Amino acid sequence: MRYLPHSDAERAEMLATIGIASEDALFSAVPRAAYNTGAIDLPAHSPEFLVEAHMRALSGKNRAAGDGPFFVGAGAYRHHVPATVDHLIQRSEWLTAYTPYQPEISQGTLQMLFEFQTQVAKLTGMDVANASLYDGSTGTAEAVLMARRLTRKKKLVLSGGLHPHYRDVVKAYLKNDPDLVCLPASPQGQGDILDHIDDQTAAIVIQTPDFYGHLRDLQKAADMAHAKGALLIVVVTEVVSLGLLEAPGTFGADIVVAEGQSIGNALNFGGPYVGLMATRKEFVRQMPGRLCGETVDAEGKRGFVLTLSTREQHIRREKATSNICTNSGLCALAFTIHMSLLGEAGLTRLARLNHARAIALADALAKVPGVEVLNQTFFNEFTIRVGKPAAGVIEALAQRNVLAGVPVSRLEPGKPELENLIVLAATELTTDADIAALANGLKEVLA
Amino acid sequence: MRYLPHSDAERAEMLATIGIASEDALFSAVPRAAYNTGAIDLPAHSPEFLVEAHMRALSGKNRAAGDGPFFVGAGAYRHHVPATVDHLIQRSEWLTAYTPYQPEISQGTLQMLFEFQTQVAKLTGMDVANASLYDGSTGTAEAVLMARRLTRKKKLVLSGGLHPHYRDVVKAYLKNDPDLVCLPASPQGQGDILDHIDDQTAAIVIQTPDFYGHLRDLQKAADMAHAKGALLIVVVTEVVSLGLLEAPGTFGADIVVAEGQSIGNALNFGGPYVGLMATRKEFVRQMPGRLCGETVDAEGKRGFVLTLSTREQHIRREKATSNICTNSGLCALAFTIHMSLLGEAGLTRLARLNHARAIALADALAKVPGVEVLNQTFFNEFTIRVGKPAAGVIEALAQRNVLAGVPVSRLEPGKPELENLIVLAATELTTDADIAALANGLKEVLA
Amino acid sequence: PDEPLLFEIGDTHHSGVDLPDVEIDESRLGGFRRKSALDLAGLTEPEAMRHYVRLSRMNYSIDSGMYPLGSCTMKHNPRLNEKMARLPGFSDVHPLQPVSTVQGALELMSQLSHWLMTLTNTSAVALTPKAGAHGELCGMMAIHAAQEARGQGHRNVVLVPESAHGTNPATAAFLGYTVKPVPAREDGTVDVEAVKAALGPDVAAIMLTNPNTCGLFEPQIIEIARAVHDAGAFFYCDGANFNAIMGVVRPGDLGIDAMHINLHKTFSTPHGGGGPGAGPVVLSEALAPFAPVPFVRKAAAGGLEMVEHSEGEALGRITAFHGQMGMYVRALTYMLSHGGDGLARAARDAVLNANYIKARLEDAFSVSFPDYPSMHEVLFDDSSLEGTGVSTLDFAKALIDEGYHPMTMYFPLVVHGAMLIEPTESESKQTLDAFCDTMLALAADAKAGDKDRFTGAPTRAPRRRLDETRAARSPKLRWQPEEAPPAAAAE
Amino acid sequence: PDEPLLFEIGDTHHSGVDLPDVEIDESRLGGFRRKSALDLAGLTEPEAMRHYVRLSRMNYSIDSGMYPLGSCTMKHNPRLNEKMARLPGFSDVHPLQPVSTVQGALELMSQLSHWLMTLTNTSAVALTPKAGAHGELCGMMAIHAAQEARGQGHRNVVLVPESAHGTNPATAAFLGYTVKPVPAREDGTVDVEAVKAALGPDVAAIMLTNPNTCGLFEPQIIEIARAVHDAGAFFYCDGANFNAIMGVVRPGDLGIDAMHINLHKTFSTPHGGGGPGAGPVVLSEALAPFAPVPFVRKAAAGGLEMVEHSEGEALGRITAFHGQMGMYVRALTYMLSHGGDGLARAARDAVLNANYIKARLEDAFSVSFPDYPSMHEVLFDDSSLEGTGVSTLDFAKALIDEGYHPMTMYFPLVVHGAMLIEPTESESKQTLDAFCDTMLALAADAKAGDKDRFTGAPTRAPRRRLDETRAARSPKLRWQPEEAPPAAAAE
Repeated sequence: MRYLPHSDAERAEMLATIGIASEDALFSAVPRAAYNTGAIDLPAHSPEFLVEAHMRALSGKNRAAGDGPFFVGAGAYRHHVPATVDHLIQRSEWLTAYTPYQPEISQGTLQMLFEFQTQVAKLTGMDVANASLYDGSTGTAEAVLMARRLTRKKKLVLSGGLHPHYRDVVKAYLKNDPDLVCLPASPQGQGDILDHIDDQTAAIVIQTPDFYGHLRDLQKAADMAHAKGALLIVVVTEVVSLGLLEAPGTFGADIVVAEGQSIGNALNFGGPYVGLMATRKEFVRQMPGRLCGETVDAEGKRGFVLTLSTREQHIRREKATSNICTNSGLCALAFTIHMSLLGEAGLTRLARLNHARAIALADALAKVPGVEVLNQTFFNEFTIRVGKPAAGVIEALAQRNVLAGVPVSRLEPGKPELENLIVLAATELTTDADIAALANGLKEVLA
Repeated sequence: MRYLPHSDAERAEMLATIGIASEDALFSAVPRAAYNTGAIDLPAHSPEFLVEAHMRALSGKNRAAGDGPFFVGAGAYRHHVPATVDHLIQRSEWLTAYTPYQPEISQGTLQMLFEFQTQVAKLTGMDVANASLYDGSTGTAEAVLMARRLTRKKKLVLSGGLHPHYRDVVKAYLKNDPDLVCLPASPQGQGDILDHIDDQTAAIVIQTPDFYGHLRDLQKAADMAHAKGALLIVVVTEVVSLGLLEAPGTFGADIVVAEGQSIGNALNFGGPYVGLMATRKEFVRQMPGRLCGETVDAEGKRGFVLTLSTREQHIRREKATSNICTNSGLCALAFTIHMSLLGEAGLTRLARLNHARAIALADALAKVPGVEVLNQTFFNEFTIRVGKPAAGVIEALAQRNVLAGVPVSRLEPGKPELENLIVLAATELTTDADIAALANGLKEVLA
Repeated sequence: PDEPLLFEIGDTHHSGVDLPDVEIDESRLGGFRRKSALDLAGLTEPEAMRHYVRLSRMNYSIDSGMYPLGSCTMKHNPRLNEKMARLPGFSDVHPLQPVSTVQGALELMSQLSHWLMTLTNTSAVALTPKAGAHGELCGMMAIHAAQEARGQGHRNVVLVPESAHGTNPATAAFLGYTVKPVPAREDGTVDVEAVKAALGPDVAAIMLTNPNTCGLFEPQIIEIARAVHDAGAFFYCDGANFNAIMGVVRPGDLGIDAMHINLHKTFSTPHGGGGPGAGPVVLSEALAPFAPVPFVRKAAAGGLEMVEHSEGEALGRITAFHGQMGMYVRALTYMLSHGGDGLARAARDAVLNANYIKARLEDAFSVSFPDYPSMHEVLFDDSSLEGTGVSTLDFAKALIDEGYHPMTMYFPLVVHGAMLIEPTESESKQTLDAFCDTMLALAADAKAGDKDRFTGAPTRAPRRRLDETRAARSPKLRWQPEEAPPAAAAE
Repeated sequence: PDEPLLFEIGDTHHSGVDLPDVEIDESRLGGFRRKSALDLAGLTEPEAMRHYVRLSRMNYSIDSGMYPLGSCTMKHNPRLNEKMARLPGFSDVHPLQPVSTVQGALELMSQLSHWLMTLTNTSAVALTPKAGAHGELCGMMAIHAAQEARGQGHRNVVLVPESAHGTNPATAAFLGYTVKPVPAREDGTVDVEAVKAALGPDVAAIMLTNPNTCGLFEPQIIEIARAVHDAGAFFYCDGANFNAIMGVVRPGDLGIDAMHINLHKTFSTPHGGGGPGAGPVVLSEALAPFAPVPFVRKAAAGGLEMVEHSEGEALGRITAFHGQMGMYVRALTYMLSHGGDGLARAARDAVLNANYIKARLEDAFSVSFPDYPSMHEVLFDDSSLEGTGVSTLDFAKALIDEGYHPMTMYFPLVVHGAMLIEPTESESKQTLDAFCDTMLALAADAKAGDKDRFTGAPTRAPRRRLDETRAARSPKLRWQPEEAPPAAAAE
């Protein structure tokens, strides 16, 4: 077996050194009834080329995004990732390294995390960022719990523009806590959250661009929240938007959570992704997750370490700020490298290009009979209303090899007012031919 | 431009340091008529995602071997290469290193070459091997020139079983030298070369398995050649065969040349491949190409260097054994890693599996009406005669998505006796379904 | 040589991408166009390549050496898995594409679930947890939901042995449970009587690791499970150490109700410098109805469908989308490569390796719990270093100078100066011998009084010991440009 | 730490592949089944991974640092090129598949040819040469064929300047030509009068490098070409230094007849520790009919076809199959990325960088030929080291300790103790400055008499200086097991 270095002769030698006659003796503590020495009802080991054939066959049953026109977004976005990024993250010293608890031999990972934290802080306009969370959705749940710790208040208000999955994750984390107020879906971008802020409120959660693509006014929200002693938590699912839109920190956000997948990471059918979290300096000791900090070594040389770990489970156990341990280190690396390649100049251009492609898409779809574009404002994603239930329209377009976006009903089932809505995204990879294929397809399907 | 680190401001600073006002001054030696400062009639620079789209479109116009039944061999073979191999050769320190002329910082490449030389020597049953040549065909040309230097005789006899391309390369290298005797094609494996050995003969060149798949008797050839003071040069185009067939060195070969592509290297539409060359210890100073040797450093530690370079062009210039400089270092690395993964146990199994698949193929085709299998002996490749011109049969099968082998007429045009012959190969990747598809296809096409 | 920070190499004008500079009409931006500077440094491609290659060379990694890191299962990461995860049909697929266009992905999830359930003899598996700790959260949420459904939502205590990973009490507390410790016996195992004594009508569950963090298989585990169930509680098993028993012992046969499986430990998805991981949770029949969404099931119309919304009492959704698909691909590739026979062989080799190290080191180091064979890791305490002036930390740092990653130190907390060594099945006898030789030589040096080489270690790493106190006292968590020197005072 | 040889780690029973052990019937082997032992050591996958990762870490590489290696053009290797070369439509395609199934490959070759001909203003291109020296062979074979066709097959002399790469005279001699040297002028360039004097009815061709190996553009090149043609000879140009002028000067405009282009230098296909390269040869109208097969042309029936057999007087075939497809993909990807504008910019930056280094170092080092601006590389001799006891070699080895690959040493042969520095366009100003600072500091140290740090260098590399004499005196070219110690003599 190609991954197992021992020959049988070596195994026998080792048993002799241990002083036992058979491996079975090593399992003597296992209750006999539960100890299996026979065959398992699973296939036997297999040559690499047969495993590869099996996996290729499975892969071949999926329609890859690149196989045709593609407009699916809603929290995960198809961007071009430079080949350099994926090459570098596969380097042994990045891919097969452990968590950098031994800083003397982990300076590569640690310095990268320090760069990552700096990039995230700059992007969001916040003081500090952590070294990553799992993804944007769990990050949002962590953020509301952090807000409760900071404010020692309970009430949480989630905007109707928050990604429905994110809302559902918060609900699950809070076990249907009655202090959690989830506002109804707001596909027109209507902002009613301000009415719900009161003295009991720990935090309000606003996503911008929101799930339906609308840009939300953070300034007013921040002012209102702060006036009542509540925190403003801002969620961003398309981090490329920060290349064109004002940073949440500029408006006074207290915690910013973002899904970082768009930079450096493939769609991967939903994961692994990378959660970004940034906050004010004074809140850092209530932040969940790892933090990398600068220090010096015994010779006075600059170096980096994981720090403030008294917030973490491996030190504080049941008093930790979160139970998170393994995070998204390699995805954060991909993010950092891609962001380094972009720089301000590249990210700005990328964001403008995305916006321009979305405008082209919106303008083209607005001309299709039976299609109404709901958005006045958007970045690279918006919502349309069509004359039929969206799920069927999407399926019919998929049969034409056009992946036309997400029917809102898939995430919000059983809500007739949302049934005919489709959320669509464009990116730098969206071509004019793609747009024409969608417009033509929609014409046919809606006819 | 993403590969060019200077900003315009930096360029200006550098010009100032140089003390000139414009870059044009750096090109003052260029005749003005030939100095272009304007646009070139070529496309402008392009984003990575557009370049990628362009290349994917071209790639998509080729039928990859893995896209269906595939039996093409004739000097290049489709084998499974473990993912580890391709991963490792892309590591920066292998991929982007220079020729190891500075041994202190090139011990990785040098030790690998020493391992490669050892593997090649063992495989071929010879004393020593060099650090690679371009491929098997140019290696064959180098070998005959080496034989002339060693024997100080002129006449060379090439077997009718030698790969026609290899024969053509030797002819070109020798500029149609009248002392070069190329025996007529011998698709039945008939061995007539022994009749051509005389006292003027520098070397005879025999390929086994030969171009038509037959296994040739090296012992008799070696004995005859040596009796006349000639050398036996053995050519192997399918190096996997050495896992099952006796090593040429055992029979007394003087120089062994092989195409090493089968181990570690993809088909790549013909290149890059890797030429192997091995010989007797006493012939080493007439061998072309680089050699890596063991030595010690100033502290007595074992280390490796390029050695015997007085044979080479960068030292000896017009007195060198060859003009070769850049060779196939990275392909040799791929070979070495794959061979290390195989080891004797793996190579033996691989060779047996190839042979077994070829037997299954031959037995299935022998049952197809109108197909005659010419070979009594073969390793993983053999020749069939069909009732129609082979080129049309191959094309008709290609339309059915079966790549059925190589029509001999493609390499030997204008020879009616070869017109209906097809050379086919099977490897470990050949499935029963592939064989059935070919047999059925042949039945239809030949009907 | 030191590598500067990217902000010290690049600037806002450099970029390693070429993109057209399109003009945009701001009318759709509603006045929210960015006015503040991004101030993000960029690097051209050659600069970025060299920067991240050079940085990487300051890291230790599995591919460059052994990680005898107890409880972390740092095994070989096959590159076939990486290659498969990058097939466009897996990597370039969106989680919200129509289900009809992702049948291969659903099939893969279904196959992975089958392997996990077969290896554990359980009834369901929740694939979505993003890592081990997230799996714990998921399992405990399912237990909470099940207790609620039984009308036992008031049970607010979770039993956790002292030797547990920190994530166990942290998870329980995160969900609002009170953590009640269970003491260990002298021999390093959990006493069924102690568990029985701690159980009561307020106990929702026990969280127990098996094999435990001392590297021992809990001999009374079946009795413990029975006691827990008899008391109306559930048995959550921390599966971090599943590598010791996969293919050999099925946790379902021991009576566990929920267990997360770290795909990035047991099934070799790479650790990546701290993630991403994946922590699917297998569930007993009793807990299966409470699994989170989404999950895959056969569709009535043929093919597979994905259930994305909870019905009834299930716990809902614990992450957006469908979990760590990239890790599923790697783990299934790994499983298919090994096969059932190979997984069992791997577990046995992992255990063999740990016991071989134990046998070779036991004269020079103090085995904490010698009564049982070790499973896949062996625990030493620092009593053999007593009087040498060398601490566990010093000893571990000296290992760095010898070319090894240190073992796990000071964990588990139940012994003094713990050194927990887990070789995994990936290490050859040659490597194990070299490691043991080094350990013995270091032990001899420590006893010989050569204290400085330990307290001063490491000296051959990219850095000497780092000042962690300073880092925590005035945290510097992001790069800031050097402040300009104050202008000279005007005359 | 030292890494053993694979033969010292593995053995014939270990293997890193899983393959079924099929029984075979020997009837088709004609008695040639292997009886001798292969004796090939195998490694399991984790062992192989670690072995070749560890070995690699003993190499210098572009990705880890600058290569100021004159005449070698060690520039950045974009990973996009590697990714594209691995698309199955390029990598998993057999050279002898029906031409109808490889139209994309033919199109790619056709596009690459177009770029090369446009950049050089030539009429044809032979893609198949496997490397630069093979390109020289190809070009000189074409010249030979053309001379034969003219009835001038007796011309048996080739003129080669003393500063030429070794491959030039070696190639000419390999083909049976007599090599006649052409002296250089004091200023480092070739004198048209000297060429004229050497030309005669026996001269088949001149082989000349431009920009030449002293880093200078030959100012009289057009006159030289005219003289060569007037004498009935051909002008072969060594294109190793094309990086200095691509997009700026078209060699066809200078009168060259044939020139190879090192795709692994100018167009960035990676050097790979010594290859593979690719050396397509562009040909003038006069030589185009003598190009080797195969080549691609438009088919009468539409699409592209491949001409695989020579007609008339062409030189035939210089390699099996169609050449270095893998390199074609990389080079075309690189060209498309840069575009025509980017290639010219790259050439200009390469020249700028060399002249910047020259400007920064000229006070401390002796510029050999100061009369002309340097092109993409700058040549120093060792007169500035005179009296220091430090040789060019010592100086270069000291650079290793500072983290740099040495410059090219002792080449070209026309100056004493040559140091030839070529930064390429890939290096940033920051890197160039750091390199120049290091060079200046070393020069100061040499002059200050700190001889030992040079003669003893390197001390920080994986090895100290190696004993090359010993290696050559009794060559040890393969591994052999240590001989068993002789048995003790019987009493």
